[in-house]
Amino acid sequence: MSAAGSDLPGAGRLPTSARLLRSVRRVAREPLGALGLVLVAAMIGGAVFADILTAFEPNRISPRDRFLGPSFGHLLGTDQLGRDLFSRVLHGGRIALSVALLSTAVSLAIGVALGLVAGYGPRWLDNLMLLLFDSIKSFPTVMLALALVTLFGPSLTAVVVVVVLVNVPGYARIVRTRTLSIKESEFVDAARSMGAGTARILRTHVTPNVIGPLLILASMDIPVVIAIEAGMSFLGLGVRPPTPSWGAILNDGFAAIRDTPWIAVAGGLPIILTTLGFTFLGETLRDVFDPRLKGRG
Amino acid sequence: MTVLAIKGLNVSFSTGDGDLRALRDVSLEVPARGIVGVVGESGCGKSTLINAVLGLLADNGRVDGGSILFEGRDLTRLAPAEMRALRGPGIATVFQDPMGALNPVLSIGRQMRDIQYRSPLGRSEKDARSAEFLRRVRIPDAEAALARHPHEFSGGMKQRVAIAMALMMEPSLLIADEPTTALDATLEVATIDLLKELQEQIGCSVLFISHHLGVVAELCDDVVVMYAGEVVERGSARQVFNTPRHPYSALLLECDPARRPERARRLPTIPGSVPDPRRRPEGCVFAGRCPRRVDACRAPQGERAMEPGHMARCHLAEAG
Amino acid sequence: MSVLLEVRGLEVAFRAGPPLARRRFKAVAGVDFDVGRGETFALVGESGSGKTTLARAVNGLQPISAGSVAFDGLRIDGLGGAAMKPVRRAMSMMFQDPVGSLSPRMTVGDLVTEPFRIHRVDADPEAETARLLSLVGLDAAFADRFPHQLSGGQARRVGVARAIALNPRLIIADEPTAGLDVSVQGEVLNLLNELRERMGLAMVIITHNLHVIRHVADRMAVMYLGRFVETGPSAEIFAAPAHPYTAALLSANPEPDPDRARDRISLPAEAPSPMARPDGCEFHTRCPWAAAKCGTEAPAAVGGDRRAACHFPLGAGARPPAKESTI
Amino acid sequence: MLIYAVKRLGLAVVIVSLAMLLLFSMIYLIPGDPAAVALGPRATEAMREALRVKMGLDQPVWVQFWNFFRGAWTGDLGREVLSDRPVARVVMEQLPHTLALIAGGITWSVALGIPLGCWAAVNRGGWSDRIVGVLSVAVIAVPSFVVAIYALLVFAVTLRWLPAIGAGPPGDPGAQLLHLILPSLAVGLGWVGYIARMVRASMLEVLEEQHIRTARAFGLPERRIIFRYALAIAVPPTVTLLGVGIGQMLSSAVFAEIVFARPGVGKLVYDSILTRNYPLVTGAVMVTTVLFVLINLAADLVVGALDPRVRGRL
Repeated sequence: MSAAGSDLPGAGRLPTSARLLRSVRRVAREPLGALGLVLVAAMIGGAVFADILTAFEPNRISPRDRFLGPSFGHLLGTDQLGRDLFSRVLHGGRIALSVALLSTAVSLAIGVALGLVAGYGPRWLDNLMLLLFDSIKSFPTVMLALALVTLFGPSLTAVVVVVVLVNVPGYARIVRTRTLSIKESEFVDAARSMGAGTARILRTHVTPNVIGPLLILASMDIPVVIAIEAGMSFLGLGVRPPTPSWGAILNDGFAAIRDTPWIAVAGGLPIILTTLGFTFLGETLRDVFDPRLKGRG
Repeated sequence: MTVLAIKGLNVSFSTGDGDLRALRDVSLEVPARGIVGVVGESGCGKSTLINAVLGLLADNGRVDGGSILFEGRDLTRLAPAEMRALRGPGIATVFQDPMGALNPVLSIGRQMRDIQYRSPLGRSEKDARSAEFLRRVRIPDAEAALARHPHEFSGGMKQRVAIAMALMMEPSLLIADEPTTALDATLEVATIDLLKELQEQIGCSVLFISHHLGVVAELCDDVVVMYAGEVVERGSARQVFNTPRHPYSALLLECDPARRPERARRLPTIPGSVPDPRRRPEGCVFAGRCPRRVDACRAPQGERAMEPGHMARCHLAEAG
Repeated sequence: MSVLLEVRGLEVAFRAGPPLARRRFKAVAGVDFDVGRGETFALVGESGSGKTTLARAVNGLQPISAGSVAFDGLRIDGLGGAAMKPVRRAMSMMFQDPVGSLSPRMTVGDLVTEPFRIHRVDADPEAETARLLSLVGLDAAFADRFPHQLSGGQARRVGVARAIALNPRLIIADEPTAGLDVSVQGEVLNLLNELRERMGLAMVIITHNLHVIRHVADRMAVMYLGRFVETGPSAEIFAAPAHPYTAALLSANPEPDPDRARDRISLPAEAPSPMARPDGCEFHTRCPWAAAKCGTEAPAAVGGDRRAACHFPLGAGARPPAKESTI
Repeated sequence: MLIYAVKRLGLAVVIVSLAMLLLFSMIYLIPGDPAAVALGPRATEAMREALRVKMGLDQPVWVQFWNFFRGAWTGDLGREVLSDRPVARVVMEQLPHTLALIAGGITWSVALGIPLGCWAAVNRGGWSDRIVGVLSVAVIAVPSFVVAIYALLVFAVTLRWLPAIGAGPPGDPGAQLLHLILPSLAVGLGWVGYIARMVRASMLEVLEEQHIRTARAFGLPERRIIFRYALAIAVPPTVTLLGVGIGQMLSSAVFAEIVFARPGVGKLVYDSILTRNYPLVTGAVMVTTVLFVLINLAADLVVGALDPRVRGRL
C-alpha cells in the first residue's frame, strides 16, 4: 500500500549541529546503540584523558612490581616488566584509535576515487581495475601483512598500509557498483540531457548518493581495523616494543598465560569491548539511516 | 447462489505511527459463475482486500470486524490450517507481476506438480495434467515447457502459465489481481479473452481487480468501486458505468481519457489527494476532494440502496 | 509553421546476446519525421518498439548509427558535449519515472534551478524557484522537500518545472503520465497543454497509451519494431486508422462502456524481437488480415502527410478476409 | 554455463599470475642481499656468490621473474634456505593441518549459522530473532585471535576440558579431532555470526518475494515453502560468502596455529619470517593464495550451478 502522506510536515534542512544532535538521539534510543555509544565514548575518553586517569607511565619498567595481580593500586595488574597494565591499556587505545581513523580516512579517499573512475570511466579501465582489486583481495589479510612486513619491517606505517590495501578494494567495489547503477538512473540521464558535464554529474549526482552508505559501512569496518592493528602487534608485526598496544599486551600475556592469566585478560578485554562498541554503534547507525544496507556481509 | 460474500469487513494494520485502517465496512458479493470487478486507484485497499480473503495479511494486520463467507464458511474464523486447505482448490489466485510470481529457481513443471500435492495422482499423471493446462493457455510445446525455468519465458507467457496454474486447481473462486497491468495493451486483450474463455469452461467465479475501467466494463458482470479503503459504490456493470451515483465513481469515469473520443482542451481531473490512511475522516472519505461537499458529509456515511443491486455510500446519491 | 526538429533516416543499433553469439540489431530502424514550432508530436508504441531509444537518440543521449537530426536548422547528431550544450538549453527532456528522474539527495528548489547552474545563467535561485513552482501549480513550501517526499503527480510537476526553466523551444516527454492514477493523469496533460500555449513550446510525447495523446497531440507516429507503421494528423488516425496495428492498439484500449459492441482486434502471439525481424511486412506474423504477399514483400509507407506502411490499408477496400483469431 | 566456467577459470589464472607478479616484486624489493641474509654474517663472499648463482640472483630481473613464474606454475617453488628441501614439499606437508582447521571452522559456521539464521528469520521480530541478532553481531566483532586466547585460557588452562597445544598424535583420529575443537571454534566463530546474518537477511528478502505469496496462495504447506522454495534461493549467496570467508579463515588459522601451537601453513610462514627463510615465505603465501582463488572459483561455480538464472545468463 502506498503511503498517501503527501502532506508531510516540511522536513526541510536543519542546521548541521541540530541534525547531528538528532542523529545521536535516534541512535541512543536503541538499546544496542546506547550500549555502543557508551563503550565507544569510554574508549575514546580513556585514550584522550589517559594521562589524567592514571598516575603510572605506560612504559616505566619496575622490576620490583613484576607480575602483580589486579589490585586497587594496579587496576589490571602489572606485566613481566612491572609496567602498569591499566595505563598501558589506556595508552594502547590511542594507538588503536589513531590507526583506525587514519587508515579508514585514507582507504575511503582512495576507494571513492578509484570506484568513481571504475564505475564512470570506460569499460576497459573498469575491467582492469576490477582485476586489480580482485588480485589484491586474493591475498588473505594475514599473508598480505606478513609479506608487507617482510618488505618494510614492522611499524605502524606497515599496519596502515595493510589496512588500506585490505579496505580499498572493497570500498572501491561498492562505489563502483553503485556508480554503475546510478549512471544508468534516470536522474543522471536527466542531468546529461540538461547539458551537465561529467565532472558536475560526478560531483552533484553520483558522489552524494554513494558516500552516505559507504560512510556507514566504513564505520562498521572500524572494529576490523582495530582487530588488524591488534593482530599484527600480537604477531610482533605492528608497533615496536615498548610502545603500548593491545595486541602487544595480549602477546605478553599469552607468553605467561598459565601462571599470570590477568595480563592476557587485560590485553583482550579492551579489544573485545571496543570492537563490540563500534560494531553495535555501526549496526544501529545503519539500521537507523540506511536500512537498505542490511544484510551486507 | 453466492460463492463469496464479504460483509462489513474492517482491516487494520498496527504501525509504529499508530493504527492504519486499511479497510472500513467493506461489503460485496460474488455470485456463482459471476465475474465481479473491483476498481480503484492506488491506496484504495484493493490489495488488502485480496490478502484478507486469502488469509495472507501481513503480520501486523488484523481483521477487526465483519465476515468473509466463502461457500458458507466464515474465513475470518478459520484456523490457519483450514484456511490453507482452501487456498488452491477453493480459491486460486493470479497475481499482478508475472515476473515475480513464479519461483525463479524451480522449473515450471516442478512448481505445477508441487501445487497438486494434495492429489492422489502419480508424478507422471500430474505432469500430464500440467502439460494439458499449459496447452489450454496456448503455451507452445507444452511438454518441453515444463522443464523450463520462468526466466526463459516472456512476460505474457509467464502470465499465461500463472493462469494455467490457477485454473488447474479448478477452484470455485478465481482471484485475479491486476493480471494484465504489467502487459502491453495488445497482449492484455488476448489475456483477458483467454481468461474469460477458460472461466466459462471451468465454471468458476472471478473476483477481478483492476484500475483499467475499459477492461472491467467489458469483462465483468458486477462492479465494486473502492476509494480510500471503502466501497463507495457497487452494482451491475451497466448500473455503475451508465448511471454512477457516487461523486467519486462519476468523476473517475469522467477522468478516463478513453471516455472522450474527441480532443478535449482540458481534461477533467480530481484535485487533491487520497487521505492519509492513518488520519481518515470519520465522515465521507471522499469529502476532501468532492465538488458537491456539504456539512452533512462530515457524518459517517452508510450504504444507500439506489435500485435493486445498486448501492452508493453517499447521502447525496439519489435513485433513478 | 516552420520546422523545428527534422529527423531523417535515423537508426540506432545495439549489440546483444550471449558472448560468442553477440549480434547487432537495430532498435530504431530508419525513421523520418518533422516537428514544427509550437506543434505537439506523439510517438506511440508498446514495450520494445524503440520509442524511448528514439527519443534518447534525438536528444543525443544515445549515439546513432545512421541518419541525421537537425534542430532549428542545425545538425546536432554527433555533436560533442560542449557543442551540444547550447542545444540542450533549448531542448529539454522529461523521463519516465516521475520520482526516479529527480536526484534523490537534492531538494526541489535545487532541482528546478539546476539548469541555471549548469548553463551558468545568472538568476536569483529563490525567486526562480518560486516562479517555476507557481507555474506548475505547486506551493512554494515544496522547495525544501526531497523527491521521496513527493507523490507521483507532484514529482511530475517538479520535472515539468525543471524542463521549462530555461524557456526551451522543445520538450521531449517520455511517458509523462506513466505510473500516475487516472485522476492525476489529466492534471499533468492539462499542465503540458497550458504551458505549450503560454510559452509556444513544441513537444514530442512518447507513450504507449493512445488515449493520452488524443487530447494533446497534433500529429502522431505509431512505432512497431523500430519503424513507423503509420504517421499523420492524430485526429485523422483516431477517426480512421489505416494500419492494422494502429487499429489493434486503438481497440485494445476500450472506452469503459458495458454496452459497447465488442469489436476488438485481438492480436495472436507476442511481438517478435528486433533481433529476429520477420521477412516481408514485419507485422504479418500478428496481423489478422495478412495475405501471402505480406510475408514476402515489405510494404513502403507512401503518401504525403498521412502514411501507413501496409499493402492493404484499412478502409481502402481490397483487403483480404480476416483470419480466425479476430473476435 | 560452460562459457561462464571457462571465463571464470581464465579470470582465476590471470589473478594468480598477477599475485605471482606482486609476490615476485616483493621478494625483489626486499632490502639487502637475500643470500647474505640467508647465510648469516659469518659466510664468505664466495659462499654468498655461490648461493646467489644457485638462487639465480645473478640473472636479469625478467629472467628471474620468468623462472619464478614458470616454476610456480609447474609446482616448483624453489628450495628453502635452511635444509635445502623443496619448498613445495615442505608446504604440502603442513597444508593438511591447515585445511583440517578450516574445514573445522566451516563446519562450525555452517552447522550453527544456517539453522540459527533460518530460525531467526522465521521468528522475525521475536525474542529468538533478537538474541540471534545481537549474538551474531557480537561474534563477528570479536577478533579470532582474542577468541583463540580466551578459549585457550578458559577451556584448556582453567577448566582443562580440552587439550591446549598441538594437533594430537598422528594416527589417532579421535585425539586429533579433540585437538581440533578449540582452534576450529576460534577460526569459525565469527563466521557463525556472518552466516546466520546472511541467511536471515536473504531468507527475509526471499520470503517477501511475490512467488512465495503465490506458493502460499496455492496452500502449499509452510514447511515446504520455507525449506524448498525459500532456502533454495536464500542459501546460494551464503556459498559465495563462504568463498570469501575461507580466505579470512586462512588469516584466522595463522593465529589459531600460533596460539594453539599447531603445525600448519600459517605457523610455517610465521616461523619462516622470524628465521628469514624467504623462499619458504613466498612459497607458502603462493600456495595459500592459489588455494584461496580456487576456493572462490569453486564457490562461484557452485552458485552458478545452483541458480538457473546465473546458468542461463552466460
